[in-house]
Amino acid sequence: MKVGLYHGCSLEASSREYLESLRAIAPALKLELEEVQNWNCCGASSAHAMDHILALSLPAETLAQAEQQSMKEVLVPCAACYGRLAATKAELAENQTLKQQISERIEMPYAGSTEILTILDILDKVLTADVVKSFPQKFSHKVVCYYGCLLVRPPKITKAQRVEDPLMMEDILKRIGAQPLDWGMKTECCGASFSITRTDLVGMMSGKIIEDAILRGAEAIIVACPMCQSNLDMRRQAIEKAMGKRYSIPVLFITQAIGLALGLDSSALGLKRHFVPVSLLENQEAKAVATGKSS
Amino acid sequence: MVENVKEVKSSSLTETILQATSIDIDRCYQCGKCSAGCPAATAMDLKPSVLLRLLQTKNEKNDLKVLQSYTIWLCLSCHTCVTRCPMDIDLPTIMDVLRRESLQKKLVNPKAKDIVAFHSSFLNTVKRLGRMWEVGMVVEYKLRTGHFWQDVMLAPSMVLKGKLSLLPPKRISRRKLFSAKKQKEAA
Amino acid sequence: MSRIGVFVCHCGENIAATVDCEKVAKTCAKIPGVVYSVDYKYMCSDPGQNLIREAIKEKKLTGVVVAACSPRMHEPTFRRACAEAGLNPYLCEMANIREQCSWVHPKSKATTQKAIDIISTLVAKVKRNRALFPIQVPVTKTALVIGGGIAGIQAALDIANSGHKVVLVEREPSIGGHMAQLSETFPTLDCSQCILTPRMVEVAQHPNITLYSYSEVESLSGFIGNFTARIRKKAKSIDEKLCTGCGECMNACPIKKNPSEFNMGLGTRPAIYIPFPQAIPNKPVIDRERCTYFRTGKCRFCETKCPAQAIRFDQKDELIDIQVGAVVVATGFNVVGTSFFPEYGYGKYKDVITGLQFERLLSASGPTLGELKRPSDGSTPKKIAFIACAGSRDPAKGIEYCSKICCMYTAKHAMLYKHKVPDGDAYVFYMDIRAGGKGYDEFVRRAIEEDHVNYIRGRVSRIYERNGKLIVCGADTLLGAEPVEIEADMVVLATAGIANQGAEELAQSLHISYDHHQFFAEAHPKLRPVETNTAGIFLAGACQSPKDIPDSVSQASAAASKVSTLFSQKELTREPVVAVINRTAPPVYSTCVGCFMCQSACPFNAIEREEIRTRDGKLIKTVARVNPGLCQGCGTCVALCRSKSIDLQGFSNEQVYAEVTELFA
Amino acid sequence: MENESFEPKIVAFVCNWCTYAGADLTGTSRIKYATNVRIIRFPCTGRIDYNLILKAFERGADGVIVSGCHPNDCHYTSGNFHARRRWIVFRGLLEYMGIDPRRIIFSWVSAAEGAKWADVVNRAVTEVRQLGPAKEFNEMRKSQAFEFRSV
Repeated sequence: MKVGLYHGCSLEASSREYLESLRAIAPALKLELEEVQNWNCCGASSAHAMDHILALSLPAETLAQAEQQSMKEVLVPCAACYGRLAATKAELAENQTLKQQISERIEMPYAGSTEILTILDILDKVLTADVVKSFPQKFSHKVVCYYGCLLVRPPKITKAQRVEDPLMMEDILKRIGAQPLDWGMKTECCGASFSITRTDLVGMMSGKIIEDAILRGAEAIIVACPMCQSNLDMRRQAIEKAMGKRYSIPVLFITQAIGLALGLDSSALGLKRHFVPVSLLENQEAKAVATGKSS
Repeated sequence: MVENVKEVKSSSLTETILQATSIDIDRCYQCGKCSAGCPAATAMDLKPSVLLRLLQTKNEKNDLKVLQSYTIWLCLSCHTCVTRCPMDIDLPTIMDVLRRESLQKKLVNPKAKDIVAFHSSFLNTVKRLGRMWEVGMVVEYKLRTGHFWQDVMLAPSMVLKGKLSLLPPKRISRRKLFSAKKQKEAA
Repeated sequence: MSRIGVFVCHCGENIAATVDCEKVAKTCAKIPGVVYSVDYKYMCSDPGQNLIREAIKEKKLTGVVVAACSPRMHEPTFRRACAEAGLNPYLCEMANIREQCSWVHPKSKATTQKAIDIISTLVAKVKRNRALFPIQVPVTKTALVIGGGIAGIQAALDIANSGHKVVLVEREPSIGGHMAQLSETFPTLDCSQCILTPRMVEVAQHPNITLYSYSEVESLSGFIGNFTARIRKKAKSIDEKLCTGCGECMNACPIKKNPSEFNMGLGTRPAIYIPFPQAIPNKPVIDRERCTYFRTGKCRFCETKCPAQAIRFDQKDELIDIQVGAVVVATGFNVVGTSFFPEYGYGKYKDVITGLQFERLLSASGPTLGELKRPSDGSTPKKIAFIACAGSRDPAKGIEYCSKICCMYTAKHAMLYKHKVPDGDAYVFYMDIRAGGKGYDEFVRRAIEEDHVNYIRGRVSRIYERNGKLIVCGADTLLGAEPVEIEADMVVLATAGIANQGAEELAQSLHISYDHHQFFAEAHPKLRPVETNTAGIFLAGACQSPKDIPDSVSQASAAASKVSTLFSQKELTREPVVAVINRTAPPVYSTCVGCFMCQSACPFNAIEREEIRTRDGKLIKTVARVNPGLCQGCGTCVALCRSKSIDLQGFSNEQVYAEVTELFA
Repeated sequence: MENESFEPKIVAFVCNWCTYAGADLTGTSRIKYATNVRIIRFPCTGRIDYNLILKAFERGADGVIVSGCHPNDCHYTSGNFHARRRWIVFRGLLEYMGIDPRRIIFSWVSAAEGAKWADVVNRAVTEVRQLGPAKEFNEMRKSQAFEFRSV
């Protein structure tokens, strides 16, 4: 399956392991990724707070670029980028005058014809039973699936069926042998854009999420959003300060989990880039370490 | 011939919001579900439902309270409130309008200056490069706020893990997208 | 030559505020044929009506147009006034210049002009009105009551006690409805079953009442005084005459773990069952969807155990046609599932239950015999949260209206909880407390002041489970909307009351109106609250809108008294708005060519064939004829008639064409 | 597009049980709408002879609203179905005659839909205003010396 790819800024920098792992698993999933050329930042999470037209222009330009490359579908693995692109597409589809105005601003025709897909949409399509059959091993771990905000909300834009209790990620992970656990923080906010400005708030909000994951006996938290991943992983110090506890549970991108089932090595999946060591991989016996024992 | 049923004091913020977004604040019946579910509520000076109540009064003093509040900068746009709101009131979009108004009228809450600095640094970086470059943005943010020591310990390990790139990405200017904003600011 | 009188009403300020009534009267005086035109403050008042009566006599009026409110409001009033003055009442028409003019437009010349236009079209019409005479029809003095809840029971008993026959049809195997499921009732806390079951017994024993349980009304045809109802008696799979209700069959049934409808899924019942011990009739039915014999063709354990040999596996549904003169619809309500409230986790967490389920947990006849235990582990909840408006007043995901009963039953639930678990904590999350009613507010205050229930004003955002506790995330809007988190053992949702399933289909088969929530519509929201738009069909109880027991009972008695009033007449008079076929002198006899398109279009089978014969019996032609007893006056045949031989009295072609022509004169 | 100040004349043929009652509810609820419409009451939409619509155009109406009970809700069971079926045939005839079918607004308004009635009227006025005055019928009549007879 050939599909357009707009990975955005984070996947080139602070969350580059997400892109690395996506590229690493793509061949096995028969996924051919064609990058959107000359793309720009989607503007999340600042543009909409400051300037409405700018907040629409940035994603519109990228979408217009995808249209010029005649992409029918474009995969947006970053949930924040997905949120901005989908919101822009929805708003411009409703308002023809605004659409015209934005098209003039970006100096490119914009039709709004490209289908915008999340990583879960794509994985659901390509990770078929046939494909999984050829996987060398199973990712047989107890995990919790963390969706955060933008994969499901606002439902008018994401068209999520079960906005309060989504199951798409669980469904995908079951196919590779994982045991997803039910928990209470699937769609709570991690604090996202306050990573730098209000690290203390992020510590508290992300802390609640990690605390619940540990409580349920999860070995890892699986995410599909670079902002969630970096808050839960990189901001562990702030989290531990807020909660007064230490946690060692790793936070994996869903693509990394699939990579592990494919038997790919940790550097190919960028696991070494994590701040919290991912102890699940080589050593299955090391499971216990990950389940929240203080280290 | 068709009478305009809705009459709102034209100067009020409620009217500004109605014009910009066609969201009718008077629909809010103060159930408090937004405040109950807001992940940032504990840090807010005005809880979301209280903020809506202030807007409903269409009173200048209360409008000022809203524009000077810390709350409008603490909204994470997580959309929990609107997803559960029984009246379908799109609070995140209202917050966007309020932030822009607050900036324009120079009423930004002092506690929010870091957040505004972050947004400005972010957008400046995007303006210069078309894309995000964390190092560039963070440097600008630190210059704006004076938080020189924040996350200093994090940076080296980020570089080691390949998460920070010291060189900016290939430059693809997107200045043209910012032009309107510039004009507005100049005006 | 027509002599028309125009009477323009100010309706106090209701019309005069936006319409210049004086100018209207003056302008209308100039319409050709109008000999008298006057405006007056209240035309419906006695002096106002007198004005009309006097004018009819003095000016020798041949027609009257009263320009006032909607004819749906006061047409009978003014037609009566005309009749009193000796003018045929059907020579009086109303021009609706209030509901459809003064109330919907601002004060302006255009509004006044519209009033004048409306009046002139009706003047044009009334000039062509003919004197008509009401039609007399007989009354069948048997009432059909649909639904055997408290409203249906009350209506049936009242009608039966006034000496008339009643047929009571209930869909479920037993009468009793939701009231039978309740534990105790507000505001007096008397036991629901204790006050209800004697009434149920009375129904069963009343000589004037015929009860069809496990039955549904399939269709209704005819009209006031003369309905024919078709009732489907679903196969109970037992011979009711032989069955003694001993219950041996239920003990014998191997399929015992079926969720009990009566216990709202919290208990179980066998496949052959009596819904609850006090059921009326107290004889079981076989649930054919669950019964092993009906599913696999083997079992018949109950048959072998039945000492009366009353089991009938081969029984079929029975269709019964009955003649009735009036119908009381009392089909009740339902509570909504909370699947559209995923944030509250109903269906996912066992200890999040609905109010009706909580009633069953409290009830002495319930699955726990009145002991309060949580469904998940049977422990006693030490901390409980009640959430009001779970589904109500939520246009986004639920229903926009207020379900009316929840404030009161939530207070009752919290109070009963405190009585059962005195050391427990009860929290009520509410938006407003709507406790209008005798002793109602005092009841809520008692819950707060005496039983120390914690009322928190704010809607709950979400509920999730952690360590066997339900975390309830709310906010206290009276404390600046500060977030509140309660670790509850159990949560009770006051789910919205909605129309019963099948309400829409029933309304359609009865030809009564309903609103967009499928609640049945009353004829007038204030003045005709128990009547429907269809004459002879009345409403009682929560099928009209959510209601508590006292309201349901009063409405049922009101409906019953309407039925008794109807039955007190020997004959009914009906509006003469019926179709007629024209007849002319020989040799044409009628322009009707006998195509009988009208016959196939008529929804009431009111069109018959009439053979016109010579004196010696030779057939000249066959034409259509309208049976005025059956014709309801819809006029579909008129629009369809190719030779324009059929016309509708009161809305004749001549009249309506004159109206249209006048409008653009 | 005709000028904005053109006030179209619109006649509404409505049934007594649903739309007439609905229009009464609009009044009871004090919902405002355009004054351009004149309502003529019928027992049922099934009673509405479509020659009446032609008559209205002949006499100078710019638009016609036909409104009754929702499907399945007819007080007389099926009158509104007859009206709808006839409308489908009649529409073809109108087009053939050169009358813009957009001048006829067919809708269902129940006794409970006061707000919807105001909406139907306001929308009809806006749409017909955009179409401009109805000249088709009279022009046709002039050119063909045609007179429509009904009674």
